[in-house]
Amino acid sequence: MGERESGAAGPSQAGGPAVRSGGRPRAAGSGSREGGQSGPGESGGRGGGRSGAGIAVEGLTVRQPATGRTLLSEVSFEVAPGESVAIVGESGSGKSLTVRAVLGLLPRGLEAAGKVRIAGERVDDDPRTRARQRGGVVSLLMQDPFTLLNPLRRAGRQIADGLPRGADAAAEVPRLLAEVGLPADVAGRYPFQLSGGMRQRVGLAAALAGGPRVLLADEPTTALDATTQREVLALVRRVQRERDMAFVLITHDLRLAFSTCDRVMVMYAGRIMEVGGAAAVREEQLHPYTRALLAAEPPADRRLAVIPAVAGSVPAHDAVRGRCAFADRCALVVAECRAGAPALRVVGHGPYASAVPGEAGPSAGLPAVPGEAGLSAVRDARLSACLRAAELPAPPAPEPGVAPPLPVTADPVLRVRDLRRTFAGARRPALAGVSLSVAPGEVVGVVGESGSGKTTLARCVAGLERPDSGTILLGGADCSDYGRMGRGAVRQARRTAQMIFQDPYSTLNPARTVGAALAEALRADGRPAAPGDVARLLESVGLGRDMAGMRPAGLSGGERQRVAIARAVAGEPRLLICDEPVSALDVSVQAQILGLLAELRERLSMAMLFITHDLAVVRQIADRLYVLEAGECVEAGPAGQVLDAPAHPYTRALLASVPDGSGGWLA
Amino acid sequence: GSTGPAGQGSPSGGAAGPRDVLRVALPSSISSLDASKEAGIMNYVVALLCQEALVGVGQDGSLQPALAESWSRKDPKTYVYTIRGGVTFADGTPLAADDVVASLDLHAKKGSTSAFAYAYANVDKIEASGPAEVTITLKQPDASFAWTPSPGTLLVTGRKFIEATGQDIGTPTGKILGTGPYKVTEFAPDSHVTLERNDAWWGGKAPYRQIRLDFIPEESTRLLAMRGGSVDVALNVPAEQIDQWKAVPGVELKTASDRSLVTLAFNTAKKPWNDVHVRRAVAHAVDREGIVRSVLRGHGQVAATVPDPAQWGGVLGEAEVKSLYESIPQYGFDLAQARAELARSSVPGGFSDVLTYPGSGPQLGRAALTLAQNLKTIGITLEVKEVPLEQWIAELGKHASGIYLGWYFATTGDPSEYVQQLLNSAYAGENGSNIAEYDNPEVTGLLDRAKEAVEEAARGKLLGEALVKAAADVPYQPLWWGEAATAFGPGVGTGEFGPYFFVGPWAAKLSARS
Amino acid sequence: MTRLPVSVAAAFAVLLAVAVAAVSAPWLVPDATGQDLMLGIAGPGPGHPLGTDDLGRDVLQLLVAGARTAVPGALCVAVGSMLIGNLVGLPAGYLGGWVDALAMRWADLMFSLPALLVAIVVAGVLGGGYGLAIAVLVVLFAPTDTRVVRGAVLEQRHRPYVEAARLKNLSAWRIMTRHVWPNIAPVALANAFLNFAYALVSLASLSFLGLGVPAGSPDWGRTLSDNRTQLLANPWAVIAPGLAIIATAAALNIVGDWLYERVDRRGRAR
Amino acid sequence: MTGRSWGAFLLRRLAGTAVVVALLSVGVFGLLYLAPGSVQQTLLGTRPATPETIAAIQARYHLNDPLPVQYLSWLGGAVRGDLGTSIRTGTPVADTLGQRLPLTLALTGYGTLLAVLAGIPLGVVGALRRGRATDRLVVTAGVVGLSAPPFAVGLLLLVVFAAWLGWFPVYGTGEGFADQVLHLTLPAAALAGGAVGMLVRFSRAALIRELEQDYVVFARARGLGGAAVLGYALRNSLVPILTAAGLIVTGMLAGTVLVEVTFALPGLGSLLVDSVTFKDVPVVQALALLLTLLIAAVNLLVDVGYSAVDPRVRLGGRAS
Ligand SMILES: Nc1ncnc2c1ncn2[C@@H]1O[C@H](COP(=O)(O)OP(=O)(O)OP(=O)(O)O)[C@@H](O)[C@H]1O
Ligand SMILES: Nc1ncnc2c1ncn2[C@@H]1O[C@H](COP(=O)(O)OP(=O)(O)OP(=O)(O)O)[C@@H](O)[C@H]1O
Ligand SMILES: [Mg+2]
Ligand SMILES: [Mg+2]
Ligand code: NI
Repeated sequence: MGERESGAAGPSQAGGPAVRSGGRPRAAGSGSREGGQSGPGESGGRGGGRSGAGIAVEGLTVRQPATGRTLLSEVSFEVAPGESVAIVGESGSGKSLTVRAVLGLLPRGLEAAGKVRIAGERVDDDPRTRARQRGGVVSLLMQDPFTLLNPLRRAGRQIADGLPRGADAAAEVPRLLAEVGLPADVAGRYPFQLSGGMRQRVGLAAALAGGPRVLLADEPTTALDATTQREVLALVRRVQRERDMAFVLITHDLRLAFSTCDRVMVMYAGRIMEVGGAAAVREEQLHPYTRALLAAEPPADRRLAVIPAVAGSVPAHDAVRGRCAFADRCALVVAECRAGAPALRVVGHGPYASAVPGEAGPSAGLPAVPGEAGLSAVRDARLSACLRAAELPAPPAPEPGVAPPLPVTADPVLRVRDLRRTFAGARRPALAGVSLSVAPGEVVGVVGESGSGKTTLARCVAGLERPDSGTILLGGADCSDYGRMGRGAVRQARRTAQMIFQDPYSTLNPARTVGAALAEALRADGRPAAPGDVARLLESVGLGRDMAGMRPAGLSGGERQRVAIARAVAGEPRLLICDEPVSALDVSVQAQILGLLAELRERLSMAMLFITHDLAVVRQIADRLYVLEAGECVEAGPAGQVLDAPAHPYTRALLASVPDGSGGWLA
Repeated sequence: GSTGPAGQGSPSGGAAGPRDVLRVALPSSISSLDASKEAGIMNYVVALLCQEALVGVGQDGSLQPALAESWSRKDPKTYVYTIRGGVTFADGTPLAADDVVASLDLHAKKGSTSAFAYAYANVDKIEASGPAEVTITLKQPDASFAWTPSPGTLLVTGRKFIEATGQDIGTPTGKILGTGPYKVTEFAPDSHVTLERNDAWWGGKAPYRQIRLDFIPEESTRLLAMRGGSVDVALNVPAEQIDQWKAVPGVELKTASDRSLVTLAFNTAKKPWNDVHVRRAVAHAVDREGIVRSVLRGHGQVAATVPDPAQWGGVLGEAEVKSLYESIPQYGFDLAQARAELARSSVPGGFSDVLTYPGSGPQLGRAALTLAQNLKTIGITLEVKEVPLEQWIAELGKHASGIYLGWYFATTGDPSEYVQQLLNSAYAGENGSNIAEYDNPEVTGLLDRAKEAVEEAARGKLLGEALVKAAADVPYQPLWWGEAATAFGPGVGTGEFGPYFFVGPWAAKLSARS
Repeated sequence: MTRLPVSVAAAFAVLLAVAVAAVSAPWLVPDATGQDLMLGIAGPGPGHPLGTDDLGRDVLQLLVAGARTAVPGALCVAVGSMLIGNLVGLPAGYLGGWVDALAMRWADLMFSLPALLVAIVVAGVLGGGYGLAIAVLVVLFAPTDTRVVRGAVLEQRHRPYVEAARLKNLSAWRIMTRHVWPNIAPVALANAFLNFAYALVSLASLSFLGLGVPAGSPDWGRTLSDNRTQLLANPWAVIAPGLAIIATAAALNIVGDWLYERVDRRGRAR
Repeated sequence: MTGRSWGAFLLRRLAGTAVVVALLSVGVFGLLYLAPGSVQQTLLGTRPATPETIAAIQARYHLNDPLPVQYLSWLGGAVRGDLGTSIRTGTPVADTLGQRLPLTLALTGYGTLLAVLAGIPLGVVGALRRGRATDRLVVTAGVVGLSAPPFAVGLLLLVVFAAWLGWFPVYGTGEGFADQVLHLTLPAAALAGGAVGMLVRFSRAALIRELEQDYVVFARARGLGGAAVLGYALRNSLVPILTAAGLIVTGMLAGTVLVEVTFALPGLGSLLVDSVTFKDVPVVQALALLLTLLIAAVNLLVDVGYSAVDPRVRLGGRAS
């Protein structure tokens, strides 16, 4: 690909060109010289105004007047009918704000500026048109299926509420339900009587009720199981194609974006970093940030020796004003990067700039709108906000996989036999007889869908939950019921096993300083707790000693998780129970934490019970795997074996639902 | 529900002509129509519109014929009453001697729970000695018994009514039956009473067809009600509000002695109050003039002794009363003397005590506060505490405190009533009325002789002597004789008004005012 | 740092003034209860900006001195009920089980009683008195605090930081006092402010019925109650103590609400 | 909820209420026993009494029986539905309560109605205009309402509306429906003051919270009209508002005491005050019973309200 990136970076005007969409047959070849000269909506010469049915955003800026903060600046893009664009970025990069600003539904206290056209109509200065357009022209699908429906209203009526005036609800609601693959009787049910996936489908039906021509979806599947996620996304895409809607998908998962959308727009700290066709970006990233992001996402198909991680985390928009937002974390930074904010420029026309129909790229799954070669070409225009976009070194070849360490055969540090637990009022047991063992120094992964009992297992082992039956042996001692153990035995068990939790925001006591928390942990584990010891502990998890004086409120999610890890390993336990320790973190931070855990394991020769729903993550860290389904262990074995040659259909389904970045994934 | 007789005019009459309905606001509620079942004063105000006694009280405080045409004291122990003829009860049945006997028996029978029973403790026999004659025989001679069949301790009702109604007398269902100018049509305890005119009243035709008495304890509400023209008569207007009532256009305010006494009582059986110097010191520290002037707005009289001068009617002449009162030793407001007395006492450095007063008597509280302030300057700390009326009464009965505020309403026109109750050592001890536990054999002797006296003048002399003697020991420091202010709204006039106005069928004495 | 809203600033000013009055009343108005029987009741005039009551006491001085009676009682109620609420609610929420069941049945029982009515019955039956009224209100208010504290504890109890502390084998007492409590204290404090205001109003109501402070005390509720017969003669003697009660209670409510909102916002912003 | 679980729920509620009533009646009995003063003294007042009279009164009211006997005889009567006879008025307690209950219920109901009619719309306006001048006005009014003791408000209303403007009568209950409404307006308004404050606070906070929820944003994004979206949010804020309403009704029952005293209304509140000071045990006991039952009924209504409003309660789902 090296020769292609030398493709001339088109001269760019200040003010940042908008990403043009269809209806501009010539733009492709000329490297969009006209970029920024004319407003997107007025672009004439478009047959039948098809593009008028999409959205065009130019110079969108979102500010919070009360504090004077800018949260989003100079965001420009277009989406044509039938086209799907993914907005990708880590938490806080401004994805949701972009979409909310387009809809005119910013949270209270925020203000937007810039031009927004929906279906050809300028709406940013016209709240009435905007209100009129919502539902009928543009609609939104939101992230959390558990909160997006009115809990007190039957599904059918909620769908009917969005129907255009005069529509026949009795006929339309079942039709919409059928369109999203739900039986008609769902209409009579309340949201709490539906599963998450069904709720999201009802949400989709409700969003479609007004017959919108533009559909915006803000992480519509993040809260769903991997398997459900795939089904819902496939459904959304199918409906979008059938209705020929313009579609914007927000996600934090680059591979998911590649797999589901035609084009990808990468955001960072409230700015656009890179734009390009999905396949093209997957092939070659023209911004160091995109590269770092992709590199940090662990692959599901092989185990890496180290996951490349960039230090630090996403800054606030204003913290990196007047320079390249990524400069501080960039390995390729030069002085100019800090001299001014680099504009988003056309860098080349991507691998398909000169492509003609029929000459499909390596990615066979790339959707191409039949008969509209030009359009497809324009879509592939590559833009990047990196000064050095044209001179970036070639991306390194994918790291080869490494084999997991050999199994240990020593006496297990943890042995669980036939563990059962049923919660009061639950229909089925959370744990229905799980047995497993963890050898010293071994990392054992536990995977499964949401609700499969992973957390319950971890909490039982840690003694936070009392199992109904079964035995738990920690270091040989029976720890099945902490209530019946002596003080000494409990202390011994606590020193043997420690745990880290999922949510970095509530894992630390907000009222205590980091130093106090760690000193307490050291004391509790019978270690010296002088300031020097705390500092050493902090350093062992990659934090500065000055952090001891801070309170959790001042820390980022990654830093909090590091403190939590430090607290857990203060007494050098023999077993560390990790309940989804990286699920709530951005990929870049996730990579850091995974690296830290691997390092600690080496240094302390600690065993780990690693719980996650993410097969790619578990692949990177676990030596052996247990697969849980509905409280039962359906498959177990060395990680490589289970993931490469799954024996159980459930495991296979799990594996299939991991996005591989290819366009064929949804099929 | 309230239903008046059918076919009558609109309840609250028109602008022209005298009103048909009289609306009265009472300052406290009553829970029973039967005055012998409750301790309140307002019960009489209602009951006396419907019921009468054998003898009545004239405006001068003397006994007058009422249901008894005449009476005589045949011997020191025997009273004979001749019943008036042609009197009927409100239900139409004629009054007979037997009804009177039954009414008397309510209180005089052994095991009576009536609050009037004390007055009949000395009664030996009651009988209808003729169709229109009732004879009462006493165990011991008692001159003041003449007052017992007066409205304070007797309200005549019918035997049939008593037998039919039983325990329900005075309740909303049982109501009361009497021979008076009005009869009760509706009674809602703590809310209102509605009376209807008894056209067959022997005394003539009462001016108002209907009287509605509302209980409005909240003073400002009552004032606003008068201002708004929704009441015609308001009883017992508080002294501190008198100016505001006067300011209401058309309202006429009449004040008269209400035969009440407010007195400080010192428990002579309790330290340090058993020391006469302490009692004198405190007595000297009371600014009675100041209290009457400010707390009572001048609507009261500094009390020189226990009975109000107006209570001597028929016992002593006006001049005799005057000279008697001048001879009673007084302890005027003089802090220097108070200090001197205290210095001579067993507690020269002062002491502290608690003085309670009933919540229904805020003026008592204010008086107590001024006393407390004065006492502070001589080194005595007096904590003033407001307590509910019932608790205050209970404490009066226990005789356990050192200092009390006593508050008495005379039910008769007889001067001996409270003189006996407060000074006679027979009434000392728990539940006795002698709350000072005053025990001076000399005084008690004088009082016992007064009871037996047949001659009114002799009785008066004995009582006077007792009062003078007792004053030297200061068991009580009388504060004031109360005055009650009654507000008459526009349209209501009253010719005569005095201390005994409400002792009798008072509403019959009202007239329209233009 | 966000700027203080005007209303909150005003509320703090009112509370400051009341606090100053309460603390320094003996020096500010040493002779507040001084009577002037000659003067008696009078409307506002020179020397007496708010007039005098029927004992000739200066209404303004009574008000200033009244802060000393009205406020500490309500404060006692707020603090007392908060103490009980914390002492009961913390273990109830954290330990659960029978401790919780017992505490909640107790709270349910108290909630099925109308607080003010019970206060009236008890104070009325036992003859009133300031201390008694306060004690009764403390007992009646405590369940609210208990519930608030317990609710807040329940919310914290399953947070990982608490569980991590349990995993460190810290004693339940230590976890409750050192870990959970500091995080719920702001909620309890905010609630205490609201209780403070409600106690002020309740005590004034009891005084109004003659069941609160002793006669003659310069207490707002008492002054209002004593002078309500003077509504037309010197309305200020009624309006001024009424305003004092309302203004103080309102200020407390505003501060309480503001604290709550801050806690809430902090909770949501995480 | 199925019929069976409804039955169980009701049964549990009833049992709870019975326990409360039983505890309360013991408490009240003991309390009245402790109280200074005695029935015979209040009956006789400051008048002198002969020992015979005192003995007769004590015998009549069983005052000499040991306390447990007195209590049990009361309890026996109460269980058989005989609440006894008032010592103070001599009327059957049930009659007395029956006469006064309508007024207190009317007052409480009217007050609640006024509070709901004023409080909820104000709260809604505040929430919709959040942070603006209207909102600040609403919040301030609510706080003042919450901070104003009912008796003070009552006096104020009396002076302004009855004395100065003369729009309403000063006291009494009136005859006939329209007249009664007129008579009860000021007392109900005085009573409603605090409730309005509470409702404003609760409904505003609840609505603000709901308006920030995802489903509201989603509804707006789907193009639902302002009224429909407000309907969504309002329905969801009903649960906290119902909770507040329950507290309000209970609070009002207590507030009636002060208001009934101020406006000279013969309701349960003034009866309680009078009976308590009189040590009229049967009446106080019956009142305690009645008020507890009323509160239990209100709480039950609130719970029924929850299940009417929230299908998760009704259909046994877990409210998240
Ligand atoms: N209501 C608000 N007030 C102030 N700042 C806000 C508000 N909403 C979002 N922000 C800030 O704006 C930035 C962008 O937020 P946004 O929600 O768009 O991020 P995002 O990319 O959607 O992240 P996530 O993946 O976590 O949803 C963040 O830094 C966030 O803190
Ligand atoms: N405290 C609890 N009370 C009742 N049910 C519970 C409780 N905790 C978990 N469950 C139920 O037990 C089952 C297993 O839950 P668990 O949290 O162990 O699953 P998980 O695999 O960790 O899921 P996730 O990936 O969503 O975290 C679920 O059906 C859940 O609803
Ligand atoms: Mg987002
Ligand atoms: Mg889990
Ligand atoms: Ni009537």
